[in-house]
Amino acid sequence: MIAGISIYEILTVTSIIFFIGVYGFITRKNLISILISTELILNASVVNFVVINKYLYPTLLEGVFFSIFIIAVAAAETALAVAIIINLYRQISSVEVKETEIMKY
Amino acid sequence: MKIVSITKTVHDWLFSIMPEGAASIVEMVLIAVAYLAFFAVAGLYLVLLERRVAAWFQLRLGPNRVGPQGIFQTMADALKLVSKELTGTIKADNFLYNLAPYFVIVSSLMALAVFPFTQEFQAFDINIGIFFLIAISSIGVIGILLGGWSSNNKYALIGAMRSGVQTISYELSVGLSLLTMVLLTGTLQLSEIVEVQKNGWLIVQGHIPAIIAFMIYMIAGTAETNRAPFDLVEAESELGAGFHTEYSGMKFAYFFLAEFINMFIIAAIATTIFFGAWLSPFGITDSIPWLGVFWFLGKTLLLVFLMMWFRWTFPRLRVDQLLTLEWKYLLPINLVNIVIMAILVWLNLTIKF
Amino acid sequence: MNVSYTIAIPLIPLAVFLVLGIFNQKIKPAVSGYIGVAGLLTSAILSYYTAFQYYFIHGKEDGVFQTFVEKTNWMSFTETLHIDMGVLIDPISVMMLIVVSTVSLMVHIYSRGYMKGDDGYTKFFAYLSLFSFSMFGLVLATNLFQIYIFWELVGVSSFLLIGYYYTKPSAVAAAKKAFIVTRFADFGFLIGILIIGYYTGTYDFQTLTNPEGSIIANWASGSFMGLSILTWALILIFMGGAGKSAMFPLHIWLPDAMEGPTPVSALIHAATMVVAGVYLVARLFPMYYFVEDGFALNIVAYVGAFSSLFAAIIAVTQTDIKRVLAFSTMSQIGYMMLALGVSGYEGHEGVGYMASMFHLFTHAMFKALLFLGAGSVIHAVHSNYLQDMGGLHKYMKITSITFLIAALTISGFPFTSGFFSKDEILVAAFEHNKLIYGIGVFVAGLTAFYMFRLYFGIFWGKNTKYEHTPHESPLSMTFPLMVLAFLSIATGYTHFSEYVSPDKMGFETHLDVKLAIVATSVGLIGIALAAVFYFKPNNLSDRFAHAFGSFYKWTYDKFYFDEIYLFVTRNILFKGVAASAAWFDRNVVDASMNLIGNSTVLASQKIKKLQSGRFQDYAFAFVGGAVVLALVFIYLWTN
Amino acid sequence: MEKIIFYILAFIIVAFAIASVSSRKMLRSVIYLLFVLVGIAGIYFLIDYNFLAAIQLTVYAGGIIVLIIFSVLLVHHIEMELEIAKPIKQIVTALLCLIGLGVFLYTIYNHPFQPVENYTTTTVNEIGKGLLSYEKGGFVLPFEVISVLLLAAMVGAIVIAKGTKLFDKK
Repeated sequence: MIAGISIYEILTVTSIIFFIGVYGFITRKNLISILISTELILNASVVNFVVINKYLYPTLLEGVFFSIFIIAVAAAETALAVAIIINLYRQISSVEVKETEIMKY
Repeated sequence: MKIVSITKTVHDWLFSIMPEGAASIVEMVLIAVAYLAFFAVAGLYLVLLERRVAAWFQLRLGPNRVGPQGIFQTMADALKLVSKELTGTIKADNFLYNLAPYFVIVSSLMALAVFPFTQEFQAFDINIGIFFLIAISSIGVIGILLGGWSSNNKYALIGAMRSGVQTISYELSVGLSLLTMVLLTGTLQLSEIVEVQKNGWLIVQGHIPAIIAFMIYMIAGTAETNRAPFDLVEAESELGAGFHTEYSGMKFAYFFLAEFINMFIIAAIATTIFFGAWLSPFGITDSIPWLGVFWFLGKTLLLVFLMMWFRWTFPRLRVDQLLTLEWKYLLPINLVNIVIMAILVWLNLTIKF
Repeated sequence: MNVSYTIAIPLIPLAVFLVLGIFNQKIKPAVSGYIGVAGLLTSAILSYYTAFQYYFIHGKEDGVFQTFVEKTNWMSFTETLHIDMGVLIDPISVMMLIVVSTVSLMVHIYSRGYMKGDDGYTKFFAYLSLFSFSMFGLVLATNLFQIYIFWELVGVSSFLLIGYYYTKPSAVAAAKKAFIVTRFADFGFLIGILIIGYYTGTYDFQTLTNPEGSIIANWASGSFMGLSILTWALILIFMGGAGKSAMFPLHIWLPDAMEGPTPVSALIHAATMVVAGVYLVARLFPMYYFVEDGFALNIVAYVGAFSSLFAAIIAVTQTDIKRVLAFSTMSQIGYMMLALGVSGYEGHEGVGYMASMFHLFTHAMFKALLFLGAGSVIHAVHSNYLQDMGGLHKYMKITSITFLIAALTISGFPFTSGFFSKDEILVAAFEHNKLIYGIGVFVAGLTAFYMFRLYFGIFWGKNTKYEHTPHESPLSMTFPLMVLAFLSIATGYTHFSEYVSPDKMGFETHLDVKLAIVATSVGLIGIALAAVFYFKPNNLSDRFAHAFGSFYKWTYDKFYFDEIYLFVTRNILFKGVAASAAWFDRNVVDASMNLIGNSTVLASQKIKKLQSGRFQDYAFAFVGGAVVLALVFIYLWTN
Repeated sequence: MEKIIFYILAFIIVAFAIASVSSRKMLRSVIYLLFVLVGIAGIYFLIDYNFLAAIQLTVYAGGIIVLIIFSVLLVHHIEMELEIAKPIKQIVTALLCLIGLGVFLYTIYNHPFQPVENYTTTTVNEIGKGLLSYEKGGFVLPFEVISVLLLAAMVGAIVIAKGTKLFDKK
């Protein structure tokens, strides 16, 4: 609970981050940048979990657990994504999205 | 009660002469200045200490001309570094290049803030103290990686990569060995950990597993500060000066100071967790609380000396040996050790006075 | 009497099968032989123990043999209709346990010598164990569904063993033939089971075969084409039994099944599996007897009698010794069916039932002996054909003598077991149906004739020159021969009727001297004829064959039954029905499917440009769609 | 006081988030992301979830960011500039995101949240007990599932990153 700050302000901030992430996800052309945008989206949702838990149901801890799980999943996801990116770089010497469309055929 | 009362007096005095907001800001600034000052002075004198110890190990004198016993030597060096031109490289990413040293310094400073130098003499007694320390210490490596990459120099880049690998690997051991001790305390808060140690320092309470954890901690801690025998990051014979090859003047000094402060931090954590922080042995000076500072610094410097001793004793490892040591030896031992410690605590086999 | 331990009798061979099957490549052949024999030995000892306990100690209460059941519910459909798994111990199942375990044990021991040096030695023992497991399970089944499961398992193991030499095309064809024909018969069996389940609401043998029970009392409920539904069901079940037991129209697989290794023929196609049909009818005997005054039972009798005669005639002309034995088996099983068909239910009336079981029991011993003896001969000569043999008596004394004992037994020579069991069958037939009796006596004579034709042809007759001098088989092969020869004679002296009877009370039997003399003299005439034709080398038999001309040819070619089946399947089923169905399938069904498929492909080619492969485009579309949907819903909710 | 800190943090977060998705230098964009994450950790500190804040710092700042920096170090050269999408696409996407943001904010501000006044501090003890409790409301099963997931991800990452060398050895 932050003195003088209502839940609306925090949710506004997280919504903004979320859409910045979406914007980055769609417009960026590089796999690593897309990964970064994904992290932004994830973080926005994590903060929502935590804030709603704190402001509305302070006696429960579900929001905290969920954010811990999300962070863990994000870590796993990043590790895998980085592994894939590095492997991809070995194969085609590039991490640009436009080089990775072969699978569509 | 002298130091304690000083902090309290200052606090009361500040809040009495100005409005609350301004007072707290001023207080923050004061504390920051104090810690910065400590940072600078401690860093400089640790450098001096290192040089004297090295000389001692090598049977020579070391700096002894500037001031009595050379105590102004490093001050003079610092002055010289400040006055030097800040060179850079063309085609470097200047923003990141300039940002890198601050990462290192800020993370060291944040870590310093949580130590209980003596009773109630602690800037930030957070309830997850140890975890906070681990979290903060994992940020410093970003500065090194950034510095290495943005210098646009391949030796620097290799040094940075090595540093990244090494720090990430050894962070695990540091964290796990501290976790082993947390099993004994049942709390993460540093002040409470010190409280628990009034029944005996944790290294005594936990006896065998605690000693194993301490040994692992010291090895991993040395590696985390990138000091010999784990100084692959700046292995002079291979990489020039490693990740800070391209830095000059004060920015170089930041890295340099941060390295020594990091060493101090590692030693201070060990003091806090294993050796009872400011507690005197057998409580001989309990009646004079401000002597806690003396005990804390004394123990810490002893451990710092131990790390310097490492440096001048062991030869440097190869990268693969470094990783083998961590992943094939320290980590498994550590995991087993945690289980042993858990059993020990569960069966109440700890030693308490 | 606690019978739960009998569950181990089938489970031990199963364990052996799993061990040998899983570690097929890891186990040394010698070891696998020992494992197989040891497993079967354990089962056999348990079987004998069970038999001893049942017949002599705990089985009888108030003069009636009790039925002991140990079962667990496996699948429930309704309150009453559920499928159990368990063991059922009553006189015939215990008798079958003895038969199966004895013959199987002998065959296991025999196989250790016979299969020596074969590549698939371990595999062979694994299959044998699988078969033993299935057969024990079949024998101990508590309900129709359980018996059906093991029935099919037996079929599978038979298939595997017939096709054991799978590199030989004829063996593969024979395996497939056996499987398909019996499967076809089992189709009838399954329908029969389902009818029974539907109309009686139970599969349980005890409920079904209780003569005072509601099922037998109310058999008349519902009728179809002039017969009651239960009769149809029983006829269909008999169809399954006839398929497994190679009765007349479904017999064509059995001669070909001789492509399997000889021990397999002895075990499966002579002693155990092929009598499963008899066992099935005997198991449901009260139903057969009481439902519609035994209409289904008459079918059993006539099918049995005809098969018996038919097979005996064919057997006379065959030259492959294993085929002779195969047709002989068919003939003898027909005999058992015949005996069941003429049986009554109560007291001495049930002599046919008893005789059938008795003959099953003795036949298993001597037919296994005949097959194993034939295997021993084949082992020595490396040929199946009578013309390659002759004069073997001086090389293989033990085989010759045991074979002679078996031949005498099957011919009903006095004081052998075959004499007693056959006599009981003829007694039962004489009391009920003179026509069948006549067929029985004639078949007895024929049996004696072709058996001694075989015996003289192999061991006496012409002195054939052999490339390698034949020699007696090793002890592992002759030992089972001797044991079985002993049993062939000894089993005749059991007081069988006191233990096995349809009403489970037991009764006294006495030798009917008049009928015995008739049967024996017919048999002796057959033997004498065979001696005249075949004991010394001469051309009498060829002249006779010539005299019969086309009839001989017909018989030699088994009355062209295989060809008839082939004609029916190939010309009528394949060309007539299947070809037109295939045309319809290709040109109407497939074509419409192709049309749908092709139009989909065409459409997809048009719209696949949307599939850019750039996931960011998809994300864009997704977010855009979500936002638009959200706007729409907000608009809807706020108004 | 806290209000001011929150606004500063919010400003940092939003500004660096925008910088992160618009910077044309790879590593800078990662560093901006780091600042966003640290800012979010700051928010956690503010609402007194210290443990979460430390997790955020350890896992995100110390783990994920370092990993990403590592991959950048491996696949990216300092002189490279990132390609960006066509301006028309940027504008359309930006518009779309603004509309989406409008929808979000509209929904949020129309929902009557009922905050509960509280100043409780969540201790590590409570979190640990909740995570490992197998009673009603306990989270031990998801906890186990997550650990299995992490193991699987670790193995998968190693196998993928090791590449073809694993299979080249005959």
